Amino acid sequence: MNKVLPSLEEAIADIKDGAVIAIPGFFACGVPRALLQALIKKGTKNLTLTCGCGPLLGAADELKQLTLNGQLKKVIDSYGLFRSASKGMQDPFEQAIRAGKIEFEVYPMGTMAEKYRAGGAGIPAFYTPTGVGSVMENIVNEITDKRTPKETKVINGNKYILEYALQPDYAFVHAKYADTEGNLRYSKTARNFNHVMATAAKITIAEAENIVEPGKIDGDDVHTPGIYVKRIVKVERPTFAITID
Amino acid sequence: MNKVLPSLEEAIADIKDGAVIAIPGFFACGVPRALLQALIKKGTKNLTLTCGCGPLLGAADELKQLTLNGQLKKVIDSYGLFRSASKGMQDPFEQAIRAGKIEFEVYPMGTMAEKYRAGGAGIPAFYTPTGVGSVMENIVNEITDKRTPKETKVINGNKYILEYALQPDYAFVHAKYADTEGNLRYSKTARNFNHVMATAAKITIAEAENIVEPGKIDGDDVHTPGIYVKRIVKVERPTFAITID
Amino acid sequence: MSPTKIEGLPREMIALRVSREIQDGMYVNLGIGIPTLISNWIEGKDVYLQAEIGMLKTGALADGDDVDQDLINASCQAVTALPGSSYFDIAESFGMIRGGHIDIAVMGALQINVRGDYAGWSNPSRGLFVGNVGGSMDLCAGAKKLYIAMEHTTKDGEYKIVNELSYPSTAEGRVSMLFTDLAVIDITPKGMVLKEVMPGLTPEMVQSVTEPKLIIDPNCKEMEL
Amino acid sequence: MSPTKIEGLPREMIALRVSREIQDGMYVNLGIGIPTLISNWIEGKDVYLQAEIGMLKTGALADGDDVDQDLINASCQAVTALPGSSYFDIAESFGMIRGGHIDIAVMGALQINVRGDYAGWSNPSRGLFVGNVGGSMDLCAGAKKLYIAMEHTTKDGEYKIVNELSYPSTAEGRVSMLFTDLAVIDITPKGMVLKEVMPGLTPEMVQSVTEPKLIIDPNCKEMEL
Repeated sequence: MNKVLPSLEEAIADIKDGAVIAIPGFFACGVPRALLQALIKKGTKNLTLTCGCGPLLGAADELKQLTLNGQLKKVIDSYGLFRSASKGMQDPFEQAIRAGKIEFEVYPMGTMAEKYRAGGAGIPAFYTPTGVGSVMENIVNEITDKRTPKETKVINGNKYILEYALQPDYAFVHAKYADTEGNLRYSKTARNFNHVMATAAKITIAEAENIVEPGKIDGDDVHTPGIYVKRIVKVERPTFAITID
Repeated sequence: MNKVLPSLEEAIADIKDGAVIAIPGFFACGVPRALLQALIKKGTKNLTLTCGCGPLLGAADELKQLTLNGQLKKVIDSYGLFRSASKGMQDPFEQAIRAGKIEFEVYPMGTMAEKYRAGGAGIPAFYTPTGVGSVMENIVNEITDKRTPKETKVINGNKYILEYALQPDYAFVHAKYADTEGNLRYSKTARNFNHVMATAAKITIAEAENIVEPGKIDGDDVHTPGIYVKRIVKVERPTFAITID
Repeated sequence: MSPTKIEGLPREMIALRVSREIQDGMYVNLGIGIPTLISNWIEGKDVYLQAEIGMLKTGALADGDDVDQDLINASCQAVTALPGSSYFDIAESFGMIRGGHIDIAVMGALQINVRGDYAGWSNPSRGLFVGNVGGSMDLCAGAKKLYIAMEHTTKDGEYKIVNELSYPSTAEGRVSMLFTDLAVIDITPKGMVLKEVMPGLTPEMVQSVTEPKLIIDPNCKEMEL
Repeated sequence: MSPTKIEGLPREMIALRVSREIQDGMYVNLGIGIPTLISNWIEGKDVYLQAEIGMLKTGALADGDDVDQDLINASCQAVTALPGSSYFDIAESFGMIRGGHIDIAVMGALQINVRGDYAGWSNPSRGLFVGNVGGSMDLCAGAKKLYIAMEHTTKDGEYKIVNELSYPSTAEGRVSMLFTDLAVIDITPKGMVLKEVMPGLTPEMVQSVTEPKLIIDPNCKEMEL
């Protein structure tokens, strides 16, 4: 089954207004930039982007365009704002959050990771110690009077928070290598959220720097088995500044 | 930190009567036979062996000796009995279960996998759809009048069972390659339960067919990072019959 | 009293009939028994077999020098790899299964009832409360479609398709199609719908060895083999 | 009214002092800020640094031709690999963190109280309910030992070691040792125990810039640097 499509446009052609899309990347590293750019070009609106650790800070130009185009309804992330408060005040994304134009919801990073992993693995909910004793015992988003408490449970004398699986409509992932059947291999720390998001989404679309024949990635070296990947597009290796602020 | 020990005896020297030990392997494949044999030689008693899919059927000689030596208190597995009832009647292990001398507890295989994964990942409990509508809504072991119901919860209209993490005292694992710092790499389907058990146990002891210097296993090709592995011993590649019955 | 047993198709033919439901590009898990035989009928199709042990795209059974003790399927048989085969750990494997990524799982059964409940993991005649559950319940919980392939009656001609299970259930209400040596049956909210019969049989003959009342599909036809 | 600020050790010296607690063979996660500086002091030690992004055994910062855009640490700095470095996905990385496999996590803080609660992720002055929580709460929940490395007071000389947090907490009761530019403090069920002071300071001087009442260890001594 050859899953390679000739263009980014065709790979995202069925994405409709209101879609929920997982965006991997840890700041600048491992972000599916080409797919994000195609999404900007397509102009899809009312999007919810579910992240893990600041991929939109790492793809600042793309975030700016998505914001200014009014394409974003909601962003979920563990680290989505500029570290510097003064820089944040100048940022159109943060301004839109402050103005109530984009909803912004926050979870601890490990909880985000586990929500995707659970979503992919058929686990509807799990208990975690992370966030106990903090405001993360509530659903935290930038709407003043809406802070819904999460369910908790004491197990063996310790308190835990119940968190639910996250299953986005789509995941965009960035791989170093893909074979034509969708087996993926990432490079070093660019793996980060790519694998779990690929498992969690209903439809996973991979951009890959290299596309190879089946068998070229040894079976023991596959990071994401092809079963999780529906579509593949070849992209150029991106270049970007590594630091964020 | 060189974690390589010169002998199996030294690797298991601190295991005391009553220990709970995870044994990976899927029938004959990926079983830590040499460590099991060292455990027989040591004669440790009152052991609980937590398995996943019939490693003790796959290591039938070792199971027979552990049983006849009276070393076993309890076994947990998804598939621990001979498929054939008549063969089972001849099996000392099944006889001991029937006689109430060894406790035998059963979970679905995916639930076993997830219990170890949760144990290693700091998730104290999780909900699963597996086993809903079956006797697995209870803790199932071979004690007639002891069938404890598990907690359940309806999420989005579907019923799920609450299952708890499993954290054995030790895990024995079998790797194709180990570097001296404990990074492991398995071969093909011999990976099976090895990785999750390595993460779950308080002390993980690896037998490895090959021991190499750090850096010889590429960082992207490591299956189990060394943080999970406390001790390593070199063993010969085992030979065994593949089929079970 | 048992119904009169009808001599049905050989197991290989049940497997052949099931194989017709498997389309190019599908990810499929085959249980032990008749389901395993299906792999013989899908060669050449672009189908990916998943093995619970932690492998996607298992190849043919291995023999001679091809046997690798580190490469077996979930039935503990030595298999071969194919270009594009991948290996993964057991938590990933069952995440894949439970998480809805397998298109079709085909399982054997001891009994099945009209609501699509089935029993396959434990025979109470063994006299044990425990048994070999393996990965069957996970496959039932997670596969997009669950099919049963089995003989229509026991060797002694007793009902396996029953009103109520007398064996411990593997899953409730998850089976959507049933393939036997005598018939193909859809399991619907209204009941069991007889879609196909073995060449030479009438729906009435199939009903005679089936405990629940079957709904005869207006287009019920002979199986094409 | 703020206490009178005391000029303390430079940040590098706080890092040096923390580094003394890190033994050969330990797996350690260093947070952003002062904790990051600790890596300069453990070169040559057999210590494994974990980066939340999914790496064990991070090497020195990379520059020039060594920079690989696919190889960064959790502070988004280009780093180098070492023989024995490994990479893994984010669920494995946080499983490792939450699951109790990290021996020591060292974090920065905005405030800490006498019970070992600390606040580090959100400054309310920003005027947002949300903030950048990152992986800090997971590290607090899972590390075997949690240390805080920070300046003893704010730039304006206000208390950071307080009776009650006024900033949103990162975790409750998890911190076991506190390292500042003025002191080393053990956090015990009985309260904060002053173990070491900056050379030249008295315990009373440290108390003057610390809101909760300190227990002065009988063996309280000057830090060795």
